Amino acid sequence: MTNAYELIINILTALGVYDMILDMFKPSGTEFVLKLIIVVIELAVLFAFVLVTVMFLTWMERKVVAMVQSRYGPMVTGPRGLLQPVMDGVKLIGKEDIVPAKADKFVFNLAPYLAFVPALLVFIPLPFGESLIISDLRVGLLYIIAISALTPISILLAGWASNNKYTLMGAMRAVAQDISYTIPLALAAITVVMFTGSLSTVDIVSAQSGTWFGIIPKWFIFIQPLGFLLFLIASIAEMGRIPFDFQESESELVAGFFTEYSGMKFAMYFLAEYAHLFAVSGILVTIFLGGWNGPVLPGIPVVITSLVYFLLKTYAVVFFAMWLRDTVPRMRIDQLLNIGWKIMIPLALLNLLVTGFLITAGVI
Amino acid sequence: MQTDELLINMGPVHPSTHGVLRFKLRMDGEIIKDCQLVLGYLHRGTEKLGEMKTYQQVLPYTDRLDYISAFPNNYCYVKAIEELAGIEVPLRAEYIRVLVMELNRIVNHIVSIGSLLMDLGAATMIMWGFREREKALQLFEMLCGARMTFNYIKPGGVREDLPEGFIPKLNEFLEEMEMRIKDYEQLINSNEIFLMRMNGIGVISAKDAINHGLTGPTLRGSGVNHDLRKLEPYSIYHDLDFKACSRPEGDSYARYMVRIDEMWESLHILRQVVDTMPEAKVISTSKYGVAPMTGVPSTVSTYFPRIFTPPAGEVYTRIEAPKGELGFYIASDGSTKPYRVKIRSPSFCNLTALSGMVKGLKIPDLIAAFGTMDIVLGDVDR
Amino acid sequence: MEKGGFRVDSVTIDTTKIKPVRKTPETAIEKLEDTGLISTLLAAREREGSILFSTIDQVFNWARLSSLWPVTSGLACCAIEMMGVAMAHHDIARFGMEIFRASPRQADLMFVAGTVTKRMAPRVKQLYEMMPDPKWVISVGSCANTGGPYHDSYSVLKGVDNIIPVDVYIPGCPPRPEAWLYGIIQLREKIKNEGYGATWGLDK
Amino acid sequence: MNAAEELKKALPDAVTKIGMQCNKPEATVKKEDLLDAAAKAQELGFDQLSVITGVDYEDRVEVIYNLFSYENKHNLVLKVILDHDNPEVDSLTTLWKGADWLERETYDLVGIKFTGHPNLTRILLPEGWNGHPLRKDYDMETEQFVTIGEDGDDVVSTDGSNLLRRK
Repeated sequence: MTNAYELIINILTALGVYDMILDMFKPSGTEFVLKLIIVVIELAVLFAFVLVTVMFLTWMERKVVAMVQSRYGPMVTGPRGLLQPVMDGVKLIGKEDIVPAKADKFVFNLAPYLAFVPALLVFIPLPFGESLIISDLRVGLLYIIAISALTPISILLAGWASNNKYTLMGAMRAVAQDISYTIPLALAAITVVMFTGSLSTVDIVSAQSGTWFGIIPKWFIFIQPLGFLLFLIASIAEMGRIPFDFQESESELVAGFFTEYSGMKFAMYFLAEYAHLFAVSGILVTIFLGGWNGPVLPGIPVVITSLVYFLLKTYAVVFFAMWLRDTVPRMRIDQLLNIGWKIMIPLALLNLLVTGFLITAGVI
Repeated sequence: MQTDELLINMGPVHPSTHGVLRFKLRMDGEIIKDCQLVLGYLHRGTEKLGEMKTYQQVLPYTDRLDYISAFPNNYCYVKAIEELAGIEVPLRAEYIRVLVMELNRIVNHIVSIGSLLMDLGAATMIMWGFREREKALQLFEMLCGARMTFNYIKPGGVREDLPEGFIPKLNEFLEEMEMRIKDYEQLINSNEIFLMRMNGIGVISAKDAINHGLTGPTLRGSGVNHDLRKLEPYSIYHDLDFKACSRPEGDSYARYMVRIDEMWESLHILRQVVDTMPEAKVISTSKYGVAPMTGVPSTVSTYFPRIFTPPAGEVYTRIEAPKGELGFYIASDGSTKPYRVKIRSPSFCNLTALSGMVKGLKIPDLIAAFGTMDIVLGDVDR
Repeated sequence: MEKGGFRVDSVTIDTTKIKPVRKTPETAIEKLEDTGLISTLLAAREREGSILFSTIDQVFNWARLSSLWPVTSGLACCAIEMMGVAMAHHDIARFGMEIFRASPRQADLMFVAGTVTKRMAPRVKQLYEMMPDPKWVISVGSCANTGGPYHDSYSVLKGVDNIIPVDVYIPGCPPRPEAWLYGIIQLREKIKNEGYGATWGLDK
Repeated sequence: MNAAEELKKALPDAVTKIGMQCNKPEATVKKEDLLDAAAKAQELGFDQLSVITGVDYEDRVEVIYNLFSYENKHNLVLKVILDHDNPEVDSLTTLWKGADWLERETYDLVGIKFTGHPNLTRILLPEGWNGHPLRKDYDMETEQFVTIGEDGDDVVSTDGSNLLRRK
């Protein structure tokens, strides 16, 4: 078993229905239809998972903020306010969809989709657990970094098409920020690739299985602490969260690049933002925190335990991001770029050099 | 590289203009080339209304000038009338006045620092601050039944004596506040990002600050150690032990730190006031007052005439309000209504310097510098 | 209804009390009416705009009342109490309302919190017009309701309902946070009983 | 010797009258000599211009400047008496930058023109507002409305039909 497709087939086989279904398609030579159906199911499950996760994340965000600020957070709608995100979603569906008179209408309507689709695509090579992966791409890490880099295009389109000065400034900031932080992000990730020799996310996770001395798990965070730190900072900048939330920066640019969006299109950005948050946290877990690795529990299928470990770790990272948001102020855009270009990139390069040297010398 | 100038209208409805101020910015990319302030979106004509109402009727309007710290407004107006009419104020009333004003100073600085941090993107401080503010407001509520617009200090004294159980509750608050200010300092003071945002932003030299007519913490942040409570001690301030806080740097961080220091000083003052408060009546019975009704303890508020006529004349009185120097000019023609009421509001005068301070900085700096000016639009536009 | 329009409260009609006059049905229409379908439909239409939408209405109304995002627009003294309501002690986040949107495009509710001066009035109106439907307005404090203490002033608008429709008025100067919460609950009640047609302007 | 007397001694021609404003020394200055008197006062150490007040006395208009010396902790009040129908006086913006807005405000609300002011426009009320509200003869009956013009600036008119919902 390497991916979710095979997992589904294995489950069907175990249930004894796979051959039956296959027989239905085989005579007419249309096995590809079956293949297609399974892939569609996979993607539907992924989509549903992302939607539910995003909803849960918005609720969690509000609860975490409330906790830090000694408040309750949403309480009235549903038990402990759990239905709040659903209500927000339904409400946003029912809102009037405003397109500003002077906006570039086609681009304005297109941009939210361009933001949302990459946020979903990032999940494709993300290993949620043992064999719980849509597709184990051989260039998985590269793919993730490339797809993440698509987001600024959507932001730029949105900022430009809205024909509003605040949105334009927000978009410009977002692009500058994304460009300068994708580099340290990639450089930090490369050090890990140097160990594994593979860009595949599955390989990276399996390289982290096992322990040293039976206690310390063989996670890359312990071999690459500096790389981890750089990746963490860069990924928070990529997510666009406080202290790096310049694309939005409410107190300066009203609502940043999506100031003019209302209703469902605004919801798209909302979804994309939280999907991105979850995806980036997942990638961080995959690369540095051992992915779905964890102690094997007897009697429970690895598929389930690994999923639980993965989600636990990811939510821990997500919680960290939310916690950070509540404690620190926002930086200034030029300070951010300064740190990106003058500190993060040289450090990442140095880290790369030292790691390469050590590997060649055979120290680690 | 030469680029086109960008004109940006910030406000009147903008999350970080603390109300309805409007900035007209001429930008070169992200750099502010020219910052013009447009005021008056909250101009309610208080001064004209002052001419149309009797002396006592004007009092509630003063609450609504600087609505975050209304007690000093009350007090300054009342002090002007008292100076004009020569009304003697009982000592206990003065103690209560100072007590509520210093409490209000703490509240004001909490709100000021909180909204500054909120503008910088850290919403936690304001939430914490409002938690303590709520406790102070409960004290105010005990005192006069109002949370923000008190109308409590009146000519000749204060409206009511301290209610039962006020002092113990106040002591509790003071103790908690001490802990909380330490919390705030821990949360903010040494935060690297906060320092990056504040240090060296919006610098104004001492000479410029005086020339611009800056007052209050905004002036003291520039190293000018002038505090009207020290320079022209009014009420009972000459009996109290406190120091005027100042910082030499003149940047946003200095102004912020002055506010934190002042909160400590206010706590110190409050302790002294509580310890040394004399027992006496709280409203004047001289000249304009009427002797208390029989059977009523002398500490209970007595009747003070609703309508009275101070002698003709002019007076200008000023006090150190939390935001700076608050002044009331009253011209009386001997009738029941003031002939002219002029308000010298600290926010208005402090704001004069802003556009010079932010030239060449960026929008986020404008917000940081503006946040440390601590203005309230009700006070600016009146 | 005049152009620009103001909202009419939806009328609640108890359908059980509507009884058609008993008369032997003759024509097809009369026979249909005899079944009570038409009168129920008419009543529902009166109440909800259309019977088809009544269930959807309830879902949407529930969603709308549960997630009222206010626009960040404080005008004067009441704005400080607005902050007070939003902060830890009173915490309107419990109603899912802590998401203060700075952009009116993403807001559902406007608190007119404070004195509306002549100079500010067109901006308040513009802000209201920028908000997407369905939208609600709560007028807070004496100044926004009627001009309040500043009624005599030369530069103050005598009530914000002169320029935009208001759903709930909260009296006070400024209203206590408890009064705000009560006003918010009143608005929630109002939204609960709103019909599809009423909020979307289909009944015109 | 208080500050007003000192000023009188320094500029005997400019100061026409000295007295007290409650407990603050007050010097009434000829309006032509205000700038000199103020400069002299600044020389004497009065470094803070606290407030500028304009008062309409129906037969005359008075402008009152409250000065304060941080160094000596002295107060000084300067007063000029102006013509009621055409009040005009020199601007003090060259001496105190803080005078800028205070003078604009006085112009806006009382209608006193400050010659030499770099940007004497209305500050609290929108440009184009009819009348100066703190004058005793201000027309309180006519309602004036504001609408948004081009570039977000205000346009004043007495017709509120495109602002108000119903008449």
